[in-house]
Amino acid sequence: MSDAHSITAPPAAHGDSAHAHHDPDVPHQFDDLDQKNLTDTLGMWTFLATEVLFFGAIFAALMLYRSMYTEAFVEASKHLVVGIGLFNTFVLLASSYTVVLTVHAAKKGDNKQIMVWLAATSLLGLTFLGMKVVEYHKDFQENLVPHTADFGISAEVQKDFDNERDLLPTHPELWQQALAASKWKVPTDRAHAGDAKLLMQHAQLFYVFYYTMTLIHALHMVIGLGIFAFLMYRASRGAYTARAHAQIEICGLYWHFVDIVWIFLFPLLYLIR
Amino acid sequence: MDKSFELFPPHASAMSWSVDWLLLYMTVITVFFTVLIFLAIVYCGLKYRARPGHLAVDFHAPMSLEIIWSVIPLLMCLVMFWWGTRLFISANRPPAGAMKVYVIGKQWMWKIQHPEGRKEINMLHVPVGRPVWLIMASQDVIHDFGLPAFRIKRDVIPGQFSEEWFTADHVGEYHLFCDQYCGAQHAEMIGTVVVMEEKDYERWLAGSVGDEPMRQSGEKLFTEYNCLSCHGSWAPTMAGLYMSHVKLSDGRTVLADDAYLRRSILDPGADIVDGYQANSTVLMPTFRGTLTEEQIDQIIEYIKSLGAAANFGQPSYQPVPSGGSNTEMRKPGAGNAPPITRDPNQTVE
Amino acid sequence: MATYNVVFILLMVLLILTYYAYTIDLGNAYGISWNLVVALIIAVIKAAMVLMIFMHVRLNPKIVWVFALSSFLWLILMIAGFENDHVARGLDGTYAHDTFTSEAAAMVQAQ
Amino acid sequence: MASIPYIPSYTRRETYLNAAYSIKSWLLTKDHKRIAVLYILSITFFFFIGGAAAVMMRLNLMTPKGDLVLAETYNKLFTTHGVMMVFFFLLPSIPATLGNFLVPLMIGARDLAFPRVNLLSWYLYVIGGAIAGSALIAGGVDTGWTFYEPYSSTYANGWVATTIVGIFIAGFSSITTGLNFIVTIHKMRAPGMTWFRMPLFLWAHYATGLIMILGTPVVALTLSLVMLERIFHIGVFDPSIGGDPVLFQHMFWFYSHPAVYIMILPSMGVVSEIIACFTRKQIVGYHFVAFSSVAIAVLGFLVWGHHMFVAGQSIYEGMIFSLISYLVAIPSAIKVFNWTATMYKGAVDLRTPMLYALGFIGLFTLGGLTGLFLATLGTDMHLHDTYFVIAHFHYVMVGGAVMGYMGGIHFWWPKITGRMYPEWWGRFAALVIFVGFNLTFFPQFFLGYLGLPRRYHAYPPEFQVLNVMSTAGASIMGVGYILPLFYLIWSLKWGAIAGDNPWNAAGLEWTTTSPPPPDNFAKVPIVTEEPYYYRRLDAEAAAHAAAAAK
Repeated sequence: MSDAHSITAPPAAHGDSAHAHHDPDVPHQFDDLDQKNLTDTLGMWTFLATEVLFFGAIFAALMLYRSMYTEAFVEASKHLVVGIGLFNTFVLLASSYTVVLTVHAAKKGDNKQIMVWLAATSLLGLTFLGMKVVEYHKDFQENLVPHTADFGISAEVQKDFDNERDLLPTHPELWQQALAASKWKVPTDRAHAGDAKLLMQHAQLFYVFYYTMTLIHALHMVIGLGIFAFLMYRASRGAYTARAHAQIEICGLYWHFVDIVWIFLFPLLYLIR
Repeated sequence: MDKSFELFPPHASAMSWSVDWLLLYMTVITVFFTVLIFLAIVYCGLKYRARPGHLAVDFHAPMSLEIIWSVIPLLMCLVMFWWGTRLFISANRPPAGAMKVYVIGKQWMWKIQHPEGRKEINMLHVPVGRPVWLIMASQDVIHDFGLPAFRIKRDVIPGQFSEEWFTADHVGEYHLFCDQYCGAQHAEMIGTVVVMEEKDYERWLAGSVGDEPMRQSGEKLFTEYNCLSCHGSWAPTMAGLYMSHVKLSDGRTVLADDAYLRRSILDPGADIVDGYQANSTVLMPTFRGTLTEEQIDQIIEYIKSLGAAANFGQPSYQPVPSGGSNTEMRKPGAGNAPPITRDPNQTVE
Repeated sequence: MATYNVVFILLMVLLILTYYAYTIDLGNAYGISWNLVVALIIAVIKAAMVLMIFMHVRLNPKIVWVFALSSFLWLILMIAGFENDHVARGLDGTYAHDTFTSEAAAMVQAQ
Repeated sequence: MASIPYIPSYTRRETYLNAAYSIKSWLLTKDHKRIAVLYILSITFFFFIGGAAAVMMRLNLMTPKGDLVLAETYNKLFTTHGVMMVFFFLLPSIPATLGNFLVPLMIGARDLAFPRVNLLSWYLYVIGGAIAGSALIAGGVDTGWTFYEPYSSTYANGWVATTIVGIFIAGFSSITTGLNFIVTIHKMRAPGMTWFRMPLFLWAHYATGLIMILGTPVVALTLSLVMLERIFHIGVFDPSIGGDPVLFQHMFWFYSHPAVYIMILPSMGVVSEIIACFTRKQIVGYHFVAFSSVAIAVLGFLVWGHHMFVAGQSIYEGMIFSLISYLVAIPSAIKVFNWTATMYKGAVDLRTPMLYALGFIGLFTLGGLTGLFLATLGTDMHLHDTYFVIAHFHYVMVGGAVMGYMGGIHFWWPKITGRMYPEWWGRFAALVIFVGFNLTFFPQFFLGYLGLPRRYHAYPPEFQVLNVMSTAGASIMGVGYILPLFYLIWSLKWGAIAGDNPWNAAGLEWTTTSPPPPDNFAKVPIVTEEPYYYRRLDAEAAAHAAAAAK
């Protein structure tokens, strides 16, 4: 605010200027601390509304495709490790809890506790990301990757398929071999070339969603961790008082939101059947 | 199809009239309200213009007035909705026994196949009075099969079928437009709907073409299949091609004799002229099944008539530079990658 | 403080419940898997608890309630729009993913 | 007004302009007024880039063969025009300039709720504009501003991904602006400024803010999915692995239809202010006009499907969207009728802003009504993707949004700069723009009805007459838009000193000095009456005159 203040000397003629308070916690555009706090909270909620729609858009797309290609999505989702997802959900919920404790400490203006709980939160966040990396590594080893995921359909058959995409309906035998070799649990009556091809492609579609959504979510977590590092730095300078600690609460809201996103991601990606 | 300026598109089906009646109803409403508002503005602007001693008077429109000018437009709109929706549904329900015609959209041409097996490009021949049901798919991007004379259009989407149907009731030639932006030559993806008498249609299906000199009917085919849109501008010209030595992309040099011409028409991928890519979308489609043997000979005759190579011996032509022609297209080696390929190092970024 | 502990424990319970609901097959109805429905219901309950207690919506003035909920309402509108189109396209046959590969591939090949 | 003699006071007041002169004091300012000025400069720049592209297109379309530019150049031109005008001019046009300047002034606040965020939004806008602009100019993009799949992701040449990055960043500038408005209007109102004492300008901006925060993230995500598909070829919309291109259109229009209300609603707010001032009256049906803004914002979110009637969307969904589209037409009708009724028994003074406002009403009426043609299933299947759409859209956007922007700039010019613009030139330019505009776009209704598809670089010869008319109009309109550029700059130095309230207008922004001081108000204003108290102002003016006469 400093240079703002430097250019806001009121015309002397008009006597009292409404911004003349000198409370360091209150920027010049606000009248008092309550107005500032409520405004900041409302601002964060408005931002979260934006975030809801940001994630919501891709959720909507996922739901749509899921209802289009249920079978393929179920198959594809079976290849993910529910255990890791479960563990990560637990970790995130726990981190939400520690954030709550942080805010609780902030209410008392106890910068030490704030730092402790923020550290705990960051640790949990890092655990989550670490597990995610492990999981990605495993997925890549199993070749659960868009555009290359073949589910054991041999490379030659793939090539034939690419070359003779259009001949597909007329060359079912190619795909009979493919099915014989593949991990797909395709009911025999549906063991038809077109279906196998569709299943494979739609499964790849599922992995597009899996990576896009988890990566966007992970990105939000990284940002959150950055914010927490900043908060810890400020707390170490004893910046927060029982009176002024809105910053902590607001960043807490953000972290809770990231948590909520995962609460929905987990069943929609890992628990499809 | 060079028409003089006109203010109404031709009416070629019953649907075109019923759409225009609805348009008329809405136009009347539009004009009425627009004129009303303009007159009101002008009247108030003059009568109540600011002048010394004239003071404005505050007033509130009575609730009744507010309700009136909300409800009346609403009612008019509901009529439009009911009317328009009925039209749209009927335009989406092909009658039983309509003749199926398959359409494939491809950058940048319409490939059309008739149930009897006759194929055509950028032309749609239909009999008058018989409902035609178009089953459409796209090979690459979204196109749109628009028929202004029949007041219908429908996007053609890759990975899905689209349908539309119409019953032509006037013999004639009408525009066929691609209405959905589909890339560089979007504006070239236009063609003609030819509505014929039933018997002419039968003759056309049979592929017979009167008794005129082969060269002449070959020329007709050459224009009918839009060959000039490429071979007139960026693709190899036909002039002086016959009996010249053509250098091919794989290094071979072949003599452009009848056999070569025939092979190039039926299997364009076989001998790619030097400097053209085999995998590019703009590669000429095969005309196997599209042209009858008879017609192929006619086209070859036409090409012959364009003159034999002046300079025997050395390899012949390069693509003609096409100046400001609107059919300009990325030439091989012009730095521009061919538009269709998923090769990552193709995109400029 | 006590509330927070209780809520956290409840969240853990719900988490286990989520997994349990996944392990048993609840079957389908009208093409909708009951597992999905149950999983989503549990997720909504979890989210609501985090929203209301952890994020203190409960204690905030009405305007915050409105902001917190309106966005979800918008999201539901969007999903409804997309899904409705998908279902309706199935009904009125403007929608042909399944038939495409066979018939259209034949068309494409025929060219 | 003219009837009031203005005695300029030569005592140097501190204003937001003369508070500091260093470059830093501008580039790091947190003063909403300075940020508004920065925005005005930058959007003007992008406006003329987009305009230049439009002129090139119109010139090319003078001949059926389109002899001026190559097909690909033409496609890049209309993409440049669309992207620049939509994302970098129309979206921020009124909210980020007049809105930024006036929202705090009108509610009697010292600044927006989050001045830093406000500055950030300008930087996001400029960075996004620089990226997209450089991509469009260096490499060019030929997808059209709609980026339809799968063309944009797989088949298009050019710098699609770069452009999308630019739009993505600029999108967040739009979000932050909307966020600031909503929170500010909720929390920063001066004592006594109840919701129904707010000028309609604020209602309009509140509604706009709603759309900005709830819509923009969707398009941001959608476009980044396109970018992913283009760069890494992992496609959510890629038909070759079962993706649905129609879903892209759903997601795109879920934002991009409400986006046109982001463009038109603030303009409606501006028009309400101008009409009230130059008829010296309260707006008739204040509550109806206020609520219709919110109604448009909410209903506007439920009509996106009317862009897709023939695009593979289901018939039933089409029917639903068609019906709701009519519903959203009603609030617009209410506004138009109320504005017109306001002129009745008023004291109509045809100053430049009023000319623009009246132009807005007339052209918006025509534009809105022709929108019904496209919301009707039966007629849309003929008019969809033809020049009719172009004509309708430009009647609403240029005839509506831009007219409102120009009117607003003239109306508040004295408040922003402290100088008057030259009135005669103002009226002349307004007239030129009106004539040129109609000559440009009215023929396109017929072109569309005749079936000429949009985005055609060449066309069958029978369409030439109308196209030439349109091109002629475009050149006239171009002149009309360059005139203000010159006389407004001229007025900065030689314009008459405006005084605090040259129009003797109602509203808090006119109670402070002009240009306003850095903190807007010497003391927190206290609001005690409804907006548009012109009757009182005129009575006082009359009393003044009488006293002066004695």
